[in-house]
Amino acid sequence: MLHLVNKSPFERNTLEACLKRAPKGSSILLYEDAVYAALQGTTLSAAMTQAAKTHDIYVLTPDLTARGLDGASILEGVRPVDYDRFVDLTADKGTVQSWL
Amino acid sequence: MLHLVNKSPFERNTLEACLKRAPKGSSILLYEDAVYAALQGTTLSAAMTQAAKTHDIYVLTPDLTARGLDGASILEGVRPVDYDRFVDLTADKGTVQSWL
Amino acid sequence: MKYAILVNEGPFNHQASDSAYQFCKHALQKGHEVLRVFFYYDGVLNGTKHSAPQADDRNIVKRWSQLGKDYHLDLAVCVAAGLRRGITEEVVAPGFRITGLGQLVEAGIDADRTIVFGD
Amino acid sequence: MKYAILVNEGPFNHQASDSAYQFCKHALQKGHEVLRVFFYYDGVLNGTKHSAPQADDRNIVKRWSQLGKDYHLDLAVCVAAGLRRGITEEVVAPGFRITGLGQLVEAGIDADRTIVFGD
Amino acid sequence: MSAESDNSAEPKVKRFMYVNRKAPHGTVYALEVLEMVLISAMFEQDVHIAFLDDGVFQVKKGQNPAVLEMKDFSKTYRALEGYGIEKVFIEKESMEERGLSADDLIIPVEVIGREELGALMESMDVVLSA
Amino acid sequence: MSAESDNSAEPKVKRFMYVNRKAPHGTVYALEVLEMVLISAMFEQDVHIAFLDDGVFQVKKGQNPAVLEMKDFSKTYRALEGYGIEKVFIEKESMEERGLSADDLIIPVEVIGREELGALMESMDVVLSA
Repeated sequence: MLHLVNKSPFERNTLEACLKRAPKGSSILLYEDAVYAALQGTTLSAAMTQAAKTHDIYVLTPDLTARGLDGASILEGVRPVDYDRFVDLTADKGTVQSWL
Repeated sequence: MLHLVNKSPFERNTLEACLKRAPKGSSILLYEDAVYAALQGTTLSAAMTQAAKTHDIYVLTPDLTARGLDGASILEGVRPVDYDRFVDLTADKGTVQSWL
Repeated sequence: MKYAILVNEGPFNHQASDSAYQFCKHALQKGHEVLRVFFYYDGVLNGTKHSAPQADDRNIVKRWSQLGKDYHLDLAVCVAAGLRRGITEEVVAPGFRITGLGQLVEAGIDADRTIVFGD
Repeated sequence: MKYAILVNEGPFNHQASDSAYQFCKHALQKGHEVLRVFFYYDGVLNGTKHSAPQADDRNIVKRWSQLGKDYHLDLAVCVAAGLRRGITEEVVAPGFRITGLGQLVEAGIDADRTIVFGD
Repeated sequence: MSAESDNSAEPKVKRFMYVNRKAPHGTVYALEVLEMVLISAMFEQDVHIAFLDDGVFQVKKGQNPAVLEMKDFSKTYRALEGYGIEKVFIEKESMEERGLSADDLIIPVEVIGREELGALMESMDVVLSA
Repeated sequence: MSAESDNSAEPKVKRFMYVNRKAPHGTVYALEVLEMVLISAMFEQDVHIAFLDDGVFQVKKGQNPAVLEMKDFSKTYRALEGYGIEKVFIEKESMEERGLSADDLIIPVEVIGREELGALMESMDVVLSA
């Protein structure tokens, strides 16, 4: 299963809601404002580093670029993907659930 | 000053954002989905009871009624008001700030 | 008191427009003045004449038009935000007018209180 | 893969419509099929022909129409959600059609993947 | 898993889940999800409804949005059974966090633990959320 | 406090604050607040702009929404000074929580503490937020 999260974890509870239910080993793609969750040096970085050990966490590169963030500012263990890989993930991982 | 908060504190950070900045003694009105912040017996009740000691906290009755909540389910120290009192509060408390 | 009201969200999807309406209605009934209701962001969507909700639901657009008529309210829809979202002269509902964003600032200057209803 | 796409939010106010568009474009370019793009909730607002954003901005409505034309996409606007929000036959943009909510369920049955873009 | 390569003459029956995470009335999502659920009943699919996070407030007893001139759709949840929709779940932890118990609910629903809900979600073919 | 009973011939000058709490690009609010700010400059009011919470990301350097075919309005913040808008504040705690420093910002802004920002908000006549 592929979980999609699109809101900033500083503003909304959707990423937390997803992490509470998504079984270990499932995949989570952060896109739109959720890409801020993948940043180094924030109050959430430690929790996200942990989450990346139990889940496959991806982050959408064009949404990072749009916001002035680059690969170097991203937490280790979070995998940058472009839109083509986003499409591949939806094909490869089974049912897609959006956490809205 | 009167602060307005309209989102559920379980979903968004607006009430927390307001409480972090609103000086002690200022007034906060909870309306729309923010009325859930005034409920007894939730994981936020203790924090809200504390907040009601440093700020004047009001909750909009029609928004409670719409959601199946009544005065008996509301935290002590939070003051129920109707729309007429909402209007009065905006007149009495000075500038109005909406936390969106 | 003289009020300026800013509505940030469209009808139905968010309660913001309902709350703004209830606030205006009660303020007017208490004898206060509402200098202008300004519709910005998705708020411009309150100004479409094509909204036709189910019979057992409130008609948010008509209700604004009626309140505007009853109290001679200025229901101002932002032209730039409206253009983005397809709220133009062709679709604007009775009692609403399309105007510039400066009118929001003006209302904020003239009013005793400016209140924002949003998401 | 056969995709069904659900768009929950209108143009500009939320990125949801942009993301859905980018996803569809890339999926189609990779040779996948998009069985239907269904516009529900405020998503119906993507279907207005009156949207006219500034020249230096993307035109989200026209872009959907063009993608629909290029790939023979079914751009389906929910009739009930559209009525609430003023998206009716009078204003619907080229390439979009107004239809019932059942068409979303049908698309979900026929597609390999259903993906929701929202707020 | 989904019936990707199902080319048989059997009508497809997929596992649909409607996920409700938002409070009612502050936004229209609860109402419009319900309209979607009712229509989905006509398609003879394996329909599941889940209430979690603030979505549990959607099935709170005693709602009266008429005081705000808003539509009272909460009674419609009672009609779900009549439409043959019986797989209705509410998350235990979400209720507890919000001080709700089964007695507070407008309809009887199956109370399910967080982990179990996560596993149920994983078993779906189509997940629709708002 | 507000100029409630100001009947003099002097033009009214009010203290306006535009509050930015939301990240850019995920929603349009940042862009449309900026359009509002630029227009307000024509009215010779005492304009303040505050960036706090996720709003601090609005003035992050190096934004390039063109990769998503979206409008790049971040450069417009640099024009504020030319419009005579000089009271631009960013909250220190919000930056720290998000791992940002003054070097990351597209324009020089006054870094202000949380408590001080709360007091500044209290001193306004009109607060516009989105």
